[in-house]
Amino acid sequence: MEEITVSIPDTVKPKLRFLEEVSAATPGVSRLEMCIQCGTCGGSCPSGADMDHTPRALFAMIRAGMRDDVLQSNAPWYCVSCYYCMVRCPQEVHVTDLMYTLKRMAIREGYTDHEAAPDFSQTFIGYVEQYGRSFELGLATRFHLAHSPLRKVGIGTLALDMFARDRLSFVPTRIKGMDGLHAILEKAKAITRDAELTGGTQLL
Amino acid sequence: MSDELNLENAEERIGVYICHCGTNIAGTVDVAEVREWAEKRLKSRGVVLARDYKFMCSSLGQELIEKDITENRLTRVVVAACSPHLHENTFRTACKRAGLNPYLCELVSIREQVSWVHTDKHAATDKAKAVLSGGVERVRHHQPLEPLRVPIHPATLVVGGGIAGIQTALEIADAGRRVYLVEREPSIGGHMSQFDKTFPTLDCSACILTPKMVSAGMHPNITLMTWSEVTKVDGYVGNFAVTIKQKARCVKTDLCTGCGICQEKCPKKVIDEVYEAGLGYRKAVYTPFPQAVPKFPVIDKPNCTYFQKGTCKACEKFCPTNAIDFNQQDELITVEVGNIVLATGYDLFDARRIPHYGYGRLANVFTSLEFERLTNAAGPTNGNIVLRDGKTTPKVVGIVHCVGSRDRNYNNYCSAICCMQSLKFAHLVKERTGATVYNFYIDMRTAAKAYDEFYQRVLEEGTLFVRGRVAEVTDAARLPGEEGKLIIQVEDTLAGKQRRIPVDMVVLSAGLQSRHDSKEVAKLFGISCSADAWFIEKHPKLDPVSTMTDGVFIAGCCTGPKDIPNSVSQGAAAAARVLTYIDRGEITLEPVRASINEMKCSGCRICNNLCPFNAILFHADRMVSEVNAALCQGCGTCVAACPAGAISGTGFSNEQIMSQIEGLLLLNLNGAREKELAYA
Amino acid sequence: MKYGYYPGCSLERNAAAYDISTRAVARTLGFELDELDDWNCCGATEYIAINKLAAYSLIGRNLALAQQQFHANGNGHLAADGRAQLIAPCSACFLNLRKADRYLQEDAKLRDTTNEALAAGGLHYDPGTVFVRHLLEMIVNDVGYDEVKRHVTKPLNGLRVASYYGCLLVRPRLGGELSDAEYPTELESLTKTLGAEVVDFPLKTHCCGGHMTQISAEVAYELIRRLLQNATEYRADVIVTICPMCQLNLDAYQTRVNQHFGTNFNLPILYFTQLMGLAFGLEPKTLGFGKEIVSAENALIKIQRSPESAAAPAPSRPRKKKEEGLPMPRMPEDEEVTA
Amino acid sequence: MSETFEPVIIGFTCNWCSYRAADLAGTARVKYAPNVRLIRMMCSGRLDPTFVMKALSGGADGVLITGCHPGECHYIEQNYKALRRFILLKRTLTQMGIEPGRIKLVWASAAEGVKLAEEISKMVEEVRALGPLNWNGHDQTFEVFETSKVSELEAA
Repeated sequence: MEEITVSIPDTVKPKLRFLEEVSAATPGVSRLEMCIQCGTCGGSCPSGADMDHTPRALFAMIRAGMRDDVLQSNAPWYCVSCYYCMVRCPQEVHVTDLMYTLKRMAIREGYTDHEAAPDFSQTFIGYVEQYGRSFELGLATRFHLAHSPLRKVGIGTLALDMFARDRLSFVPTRIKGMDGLHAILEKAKAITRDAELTGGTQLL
Repeated sequence: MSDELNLENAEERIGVYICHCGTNIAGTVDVAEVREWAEKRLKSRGVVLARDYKFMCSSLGQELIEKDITENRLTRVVVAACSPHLHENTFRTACKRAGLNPYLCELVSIREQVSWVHTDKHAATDKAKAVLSGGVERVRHHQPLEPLRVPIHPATLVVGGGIAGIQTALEIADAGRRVYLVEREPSIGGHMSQFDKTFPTLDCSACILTPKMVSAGMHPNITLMTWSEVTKVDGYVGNFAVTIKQKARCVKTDLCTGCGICQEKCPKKVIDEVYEAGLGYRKAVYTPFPQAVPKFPVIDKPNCTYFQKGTCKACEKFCPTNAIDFNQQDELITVEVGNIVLATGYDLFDARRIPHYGYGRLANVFTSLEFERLTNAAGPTNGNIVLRDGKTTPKVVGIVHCVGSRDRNYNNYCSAICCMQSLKFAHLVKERTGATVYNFYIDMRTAAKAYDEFYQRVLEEGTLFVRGRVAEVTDAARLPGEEGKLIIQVEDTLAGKQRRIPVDMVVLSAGLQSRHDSKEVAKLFGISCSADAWFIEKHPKLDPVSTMTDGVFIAGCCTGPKDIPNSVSQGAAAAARVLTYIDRGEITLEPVRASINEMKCSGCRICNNLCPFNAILFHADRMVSEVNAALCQGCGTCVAACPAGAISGTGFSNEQIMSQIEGLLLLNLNGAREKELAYA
Repeated sequence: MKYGYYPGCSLERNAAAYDISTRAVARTLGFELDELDDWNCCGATEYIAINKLAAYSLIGRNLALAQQQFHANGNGHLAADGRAQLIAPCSACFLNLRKADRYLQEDAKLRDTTNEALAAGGLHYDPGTVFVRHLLEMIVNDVGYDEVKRHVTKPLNGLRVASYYGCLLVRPRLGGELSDAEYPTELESLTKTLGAEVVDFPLKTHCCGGHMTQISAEVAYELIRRLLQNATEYRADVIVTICPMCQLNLDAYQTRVNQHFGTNFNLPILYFTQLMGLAFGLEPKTLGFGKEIVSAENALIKIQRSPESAAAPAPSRPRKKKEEGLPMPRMPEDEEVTA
Repeated sequence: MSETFEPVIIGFTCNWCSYRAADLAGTARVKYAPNVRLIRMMCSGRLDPTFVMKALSGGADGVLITGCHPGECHYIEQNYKALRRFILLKRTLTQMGIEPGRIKLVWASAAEGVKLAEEISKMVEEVRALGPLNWNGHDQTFEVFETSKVSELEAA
């Protein structure tokens, strides 16, 4: 087994421990510190077999302060938001919500440049921020052009089937209150940026 | 009484003692300042001396008080130290030794409620002063009291005929005292009678239990009342009157020889949900198992063809001694006892509540109790471990720990016995079928004599252990080799990988739960339940078989999950407590009781219905109510409710509490001393 | 009865069949759906992965609009406890709205900053004023099986239906969901009420793959395959869904799953409202039939082929009752009265 | 004023649960605001509304009443009686013009030391926000209340 050298962050850095940081950035009450490492989450996960570390293992690594390894993990990006882990967890840890937190931290700290998933999310919200509604055709084309041009053909036939049944549109719908929404989202992002600068973990 | 009202002139001589408790108190509270303040400010309140001392509870500290009582003629004592729950008795006894009535001593807490919970020295010192002054005001209204004495009836009621109840009954009966042993089912024996082997010794459960059951059944001092339930409890410690409903057996026990012909001839087969855990059948007239004590069967009326349809009577026709009596009626029997021991046991967690484990949906998922019956030589399969089809021997068996335990969605606690029980199952499967066995666990808990050794043995036998809580059990095959199997999906947390393990049989080690009706039972006997509905001990560590209700004891699993050795120990411990009471012949009770001043009582009867212990009697002839001091537990609800102020409580009178409030408010927190000055 | 209605982006186009059939069913059952004016996307499962506050503000805008439109002037949308009721047929929208409302209540800091952002758009939301409900839960609990049954004119006799719930309606438990997080039974009871035959479907709350079809297709294909295989093993004629994402993944990717694994699944994936409409005697065309990629033709023929055989009751699910062997544990549904 | 105002709160605790919870908070060294002074009673059912009046008129800014959780009363069900009295009392006080936030009922079992400590600190802040209780504005009402009680005592 590979030797892991772990520094103990609470003596090295006076800042928040990684565990507390992750917990604070999760909406509601995460109960992360209550994990008893039983593996119910990893066992229940539909894509658990594909993850490099199961959620349980991630939580242990978070406790050990292994920031790099945690934020590099592919596990949050394999999360399909099925919430099995969350309802089955005997300690009521908000596993799924914690996965979202780890995604945000990984993106913010630049751990995800090679990943497709964050880009998908970015593309998705790009349309939302532009039109106020999602736009499936644009999303699929733009995302797949960037990531897997080879698969475009397959997706193409699928898109054709969808067009034939009037299930895809060529133009996105734009909401009327786009200006207001834009202002709201800009404000939210500004608050987030401030929090980043001032270390307001709870807002991130 | 007039003395009580004329406080200002009363010549009380109060001694105040402030404990340092090493640095426990003195580290946060300025003890010297409190002493000086008490000396000066509380002089007008009757304080003649104040002292502080390193450890008041030490023998030297106690001697200091004793000396002052004799030399300085103290009439009241206030000790500011730790919680009264710790040392109230210590200081009362010290007063008593010096000839002062022990109830004229008041202990106020400046450790648990001041020095240990506050950090600001100034605020803590001020609060200590306030608390002390509250104690001084209160002690002025204390009255000399004598403890109550109550005689103890020498008979005992034991409720529940499992191993804990049997043990209790035998211990008391062997000591020559009468015991009424009441059991809801037709036979005593409890859950232990359902097991095949007991861990870690693998003794045959029946072999060690049956002799005890027989002794209990034949003991001249034990009155066995099976197929019976307690319906009413009157009275109080030493003098309970308990009403027991003896359900109609429809079998004349004086004629029945227990030959079993009626069971043989009865045409009605019923799934036995109790003794066979739903895995086997019994007849409508039955004894739950061959070694049942007593040996007499009962007729299960809701399932009996005669009772439901009016014809059949096969049992009656074939009974060689004419012992069947369809006309028997339920009987109410009242017994008088001095003490009661509850040993009502546990229910198994209902595994159907976790649908993703498949119990009830997937045929070859079994509960632990079902599995006990499968392995039992007297069980439905004669001890053959087979699948639900009744014939196929499993090749791979998965045993799931912590089903319904250690889970905030169900029961938060550890059920204590499941690890060992699962190890036992693993051993039995290996021994009898040679099958591959998996144990799925979160933590192995084998902390008792020879338990971990048993774990070692099962490891050595080749049982496979997977550290991970099972996520789900499914029959939806996904991979080759899974078809027709049950698949256990789990994260092997030590390997850090998700695994799918195909098995033929799944055994769910379901947790232990309080009896479904334990809350009603607790209410019936006047004791309390925890949030999980286990009965609450008087003290979880130091008094585990007593309850807050004098004369009612608890033993075995009704107080929480435990194994057989612990249940037996508790049964014996409860018996010892009961025998101590009986031997002493009487019991002394804290004189914290309510009493009614007849002159003031208007006879409105408001208090009558408030009392949960029925301690208040109404005398219709004189139109006044009266409190039975032995029944009264001293809660004081009636005192607070009496519109005429006719009820007063010793130890918690209106005067005592009102004065304490005044004392507590002597000092304000924000530095405003007007109040104190005005008072002084 | 009148409810606020939040269709969500999917129902605008790719799940139009869901929207059309929902409105049709509402007309038959006599409840009114009042669409939320100028609603925006809920952010799906994506926005929260990028920026928490922006995600909550995006959802918050919808909640604030709903508060304005339905709570401030009530008019028939209010629940017994005074909350404005907003119906979302899409499970993801439902969960996002419900969850945001819940966490905004729990987390004061999040509430204050979200409102700070909303104020930039002239809006404000008071958590707890909007009661977000899923269409299925509303129909089952407010309309009720009896009322549904009253409108059934063409029972779906003989149609074997696998009820598929997916994830986001039943999990996580934030209050007010269906009966169970893993084995809910509402959809089965409803399809039984419509006269269809209920198929045991152990994977009914397993995941359809969600956005994995886009990100890591092979992971998704495997998840879809499991569902299709399980439903096929239980001889289902159709899978009925309550969520546009589930429908899309199982329907549109079925061919690709077949290509990938060399299987030949052919299971039409329908919305429960489409089945309701059929049972109410509405024309398939008015219920969005024809929009599915895997054709529902066979299923339709199967129902019509046994037209007025309504007299013959649908065969009840065979209990695994064995004369020999050991008895099975008693289950709650054993006592259940067949509808 | 509000910055320096330290409220005084009288707490009535049940001997079996909340007083033990306070003990436990001590044993566990849980810190809480020093503004609450506790009185031990055998049961929350002992709470005579007069005690609350007495405390509020005597200088307390708030009153905390604690008892066993419903269903866990040592005296079986007397805490329900405390609950009923509490509701009535709160109504009476409100009619007298006293903020309902000045009295509070908390269930705390013997194991809930942390909970009790949190509730105490929370209440101190709530009462601090209300400011000092100006009982003089209400004392006439209380006079009537108390004299009736006192007269009875004197009649003895």
